Amino acid sequence: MDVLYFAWVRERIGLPREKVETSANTVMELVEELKSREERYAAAFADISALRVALDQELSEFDAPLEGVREVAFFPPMTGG
Amino acid sequence: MDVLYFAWVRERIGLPREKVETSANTVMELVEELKSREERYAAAFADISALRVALDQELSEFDAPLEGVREVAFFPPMTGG
Amino acid sequence: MRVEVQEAPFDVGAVTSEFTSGAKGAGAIVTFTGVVREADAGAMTVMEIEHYPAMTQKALEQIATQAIERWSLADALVIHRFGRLSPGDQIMMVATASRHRKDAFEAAEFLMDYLKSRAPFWKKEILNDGSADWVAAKDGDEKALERW
Amino acid sequence: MRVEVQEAPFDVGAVTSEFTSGAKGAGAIVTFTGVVREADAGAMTVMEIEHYPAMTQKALEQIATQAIERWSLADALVIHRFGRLSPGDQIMMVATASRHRKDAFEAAEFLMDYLKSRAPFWKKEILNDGSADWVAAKDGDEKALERW
Repeated sequence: MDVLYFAWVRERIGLPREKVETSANTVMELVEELKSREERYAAAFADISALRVALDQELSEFDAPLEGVREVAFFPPMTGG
Repeated sequence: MDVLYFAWVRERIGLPREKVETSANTVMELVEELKSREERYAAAFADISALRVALDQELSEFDAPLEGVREVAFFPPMTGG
Repeated sequence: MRVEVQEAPFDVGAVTSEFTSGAKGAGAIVTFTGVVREADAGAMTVMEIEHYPAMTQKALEQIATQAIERWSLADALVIHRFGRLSPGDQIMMVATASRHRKDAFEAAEFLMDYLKSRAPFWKKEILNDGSADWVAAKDGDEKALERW
Repeated sequence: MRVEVQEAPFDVGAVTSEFTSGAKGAGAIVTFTGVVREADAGAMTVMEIEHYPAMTQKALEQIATQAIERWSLADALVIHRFGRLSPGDQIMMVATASRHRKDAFEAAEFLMDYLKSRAPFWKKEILNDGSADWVAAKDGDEKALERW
């Protein structure tokens, strides 16, 4: 599964994307897995309410299932316009 | 005093402007004077609620005084934009 | 502030470009352009716009000044044509520039609502069959003013 | 419908002109242009805009399609830049065309509200003193969506 990071999430984790082998069933389970890896992940995901997630380029929720999903992206609230 | 007519008021009365000698104190008195002149004036001013008046190029009311006014204009509701 | 009352066409692109680059410090630019549509009933060949020359410029400047003060605009623009126009012709435009988008949108809508009912223009539609009708003011246009 | 996500500047005059003359049957054209302002705190030298390429075009097309359907627009346009911009640079624009002015205004405001909080762009302000800050989303921007 491709996992992408944008804006300060990318900066905190230190890379824009990575391949992740996971058996997580939901976004939240994936987040917990990543947080347990290293301090920089724990820091980036410390406050989930400050983050947004997209599954296969569609905005989604943290309790959404990951089945069939090929690309997960984490980022702060958007600031377009 | 210059009296101006626009749009269908001008068409009904048959001229765009004229000099009027009047001792009318208010717009309404001027309207009554004009109506008593000829049928085309009576027709143009038959329904005052369908008309607007400007005194010296400022929108005004039919009960406004005419003292000091040099130009009175009658026209239907505006349709700009 | 720029207010133009003219018979000639205007170049909406050039005006927008100049207005946008001239509005220093603004973060938000809104433009509205009005285009002559076919009449609702029947095919229109010509729209004739009459106005009250001595009053028009003054009325538009008052409206634009009100908008600038009320929304602290960086700039505002109004162009309105008169004379004979055809369907598809651009009849008028307004532009507003402000720090934030809400002000620019509100000020542009305010200008449009006032232009519709307070600027001394009158439209006449001349149809293909030769008949001609003065466009009637809409109740909604007068009501639109109440929110400001 | 036209949706462009690009690093290069766009010509707001040329885009407005083309959009306006291309919107057949429309009586009302509204454009909004966003310009990079100085940061509220301190002097900004550069604004960096990051985006999510695989998602951006898709998200903008969805938003524009929604606007077209909901307000029966004759046409809609969205241009949004990414990369390094300076104060005074034009960052994005939307345009809407409809029969009546109310729809064109509402649809343009809807597009802006959605772009602010639903299109995958992130802004970073780099100040004169070398410090850099990601622009925080405003509560008001999220609230603005509730009216639609």
